[in-house]
Amino acid sequence: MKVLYFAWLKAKLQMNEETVPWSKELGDTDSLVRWMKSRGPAFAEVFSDLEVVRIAVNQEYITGNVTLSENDEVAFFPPVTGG
Amino acid sequence: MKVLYFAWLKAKLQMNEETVPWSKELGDTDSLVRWMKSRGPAFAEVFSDLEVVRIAVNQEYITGNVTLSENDEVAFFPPVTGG
Amino acid sequence: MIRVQRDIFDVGKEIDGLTRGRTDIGAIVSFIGLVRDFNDGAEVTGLSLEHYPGMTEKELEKIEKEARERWELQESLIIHRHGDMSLGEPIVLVITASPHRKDAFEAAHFLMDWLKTKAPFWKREMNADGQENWVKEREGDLMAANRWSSKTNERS
Amino acid sequence: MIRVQRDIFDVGKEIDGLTRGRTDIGAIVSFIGLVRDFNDGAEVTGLSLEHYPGMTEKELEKIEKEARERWELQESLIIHRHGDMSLGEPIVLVITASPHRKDAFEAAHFLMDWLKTKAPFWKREMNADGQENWVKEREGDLMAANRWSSKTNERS
Repeated sequence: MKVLYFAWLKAKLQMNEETVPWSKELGDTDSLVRWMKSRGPAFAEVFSDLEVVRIAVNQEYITGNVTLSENDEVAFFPPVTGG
Repeated sequence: MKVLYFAWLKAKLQMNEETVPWSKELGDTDSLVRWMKSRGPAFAEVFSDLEVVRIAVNQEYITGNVTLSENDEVAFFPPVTGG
Repeated sequence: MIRVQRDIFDVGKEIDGLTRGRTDIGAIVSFIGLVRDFNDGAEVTGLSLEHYPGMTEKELEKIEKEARERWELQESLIIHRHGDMSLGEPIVLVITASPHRKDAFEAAHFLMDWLKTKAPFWKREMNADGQENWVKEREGDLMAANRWSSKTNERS
Repeated sequence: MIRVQRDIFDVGKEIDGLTRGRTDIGAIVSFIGLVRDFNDGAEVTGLSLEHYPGMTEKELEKIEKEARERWELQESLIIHRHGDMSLGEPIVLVITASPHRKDAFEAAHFLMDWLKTKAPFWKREMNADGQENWVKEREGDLMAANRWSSKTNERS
């Protein structure tokens, strides 16, 4: 799976994109977020308050838990502030 | 008094401006309108339906009866349609 | 600022003139009203606008003043043309500039709605038969103007 | 039509490109959002806008489609810039063209309100101390967007 980070999430994680191998254990967005939190202090901090993290799967906003598959693009970013 | 006509009132009366000598008998807008109606068929027609005639005295809209004096500018015109 | 003129105006130039070099403006709204080829279902071939010189300027100034009292505006401009106009030509321009988009949007909408029912302009349309008709007052315009008649800037 | 670009745009040129040669348009509304020198009481010296290429375009297209379903629009355009911007520079442009001014005004206001809460752009402000801050979501923007959430085009 392709995972993208934007804005302050990208800055804090010092990473804008990575590939996360799909597995049954990372088969939905809830599992992916749980795994993210376990990856170290920066990740734990970024994903500590999910109120300020938006999730898009294949460039569509999602809410709730969504099933993921091998070729999905998952993006994590803060509430948008354009315009 | 200077009297002005605009839009279809001007076209029907074939006149855009005239001077009407002030007199006690034409001392307010109601009297002036009554006198206008008596001036002939074109005037009678133009002032027959006061719902579609707006009046301004010294370039301010008026409603109801307003006292007139020698140097006033009175204008008669239809509802506005600019913009 | 208000202007009554025969000449066509250039929106880009007017916006630029009003706001160039400023860094405190967050939102600019412009409205352009144009000569349409149809009105009330009839084909229109041209338009002529008569107005009441003197009173026109006074009314536009009053409307602008009202908008600047009701909304937080840094700049505002109303340009209204008179005389003969061809299809597709601009008739009226309203520009509002504010720190906030809501103020800029609402003030511009208000300016147009009030101008439509208060500024002494009269449209004469030429139609395809070569006839000329004075445009009639619209019920919808009166309703649109009355929407703003309360003194708050919140819509009901 | 939507465009996401680094370059500055020219409002006059964009309006002209959208409407030139047409005689069926009665009303054109444009909105320009600019880089302001103050935000939340702090002095701002510059702005950088990040976005999500691909998703940005999709979201803008959805928002435009929604506007065109809700209001009678003949043309619409959204241009949003990304990258570094100086004070006073334009960030976003929305243009709507309609036979009716109400549709043009409301659709443009709607486009801006929805874009603000849905299009994946993020602002980073540079302030006078040389610090950079990611701009925070505004409660007011959420409320403005929610105003349009019912499927009718009448406001409550």
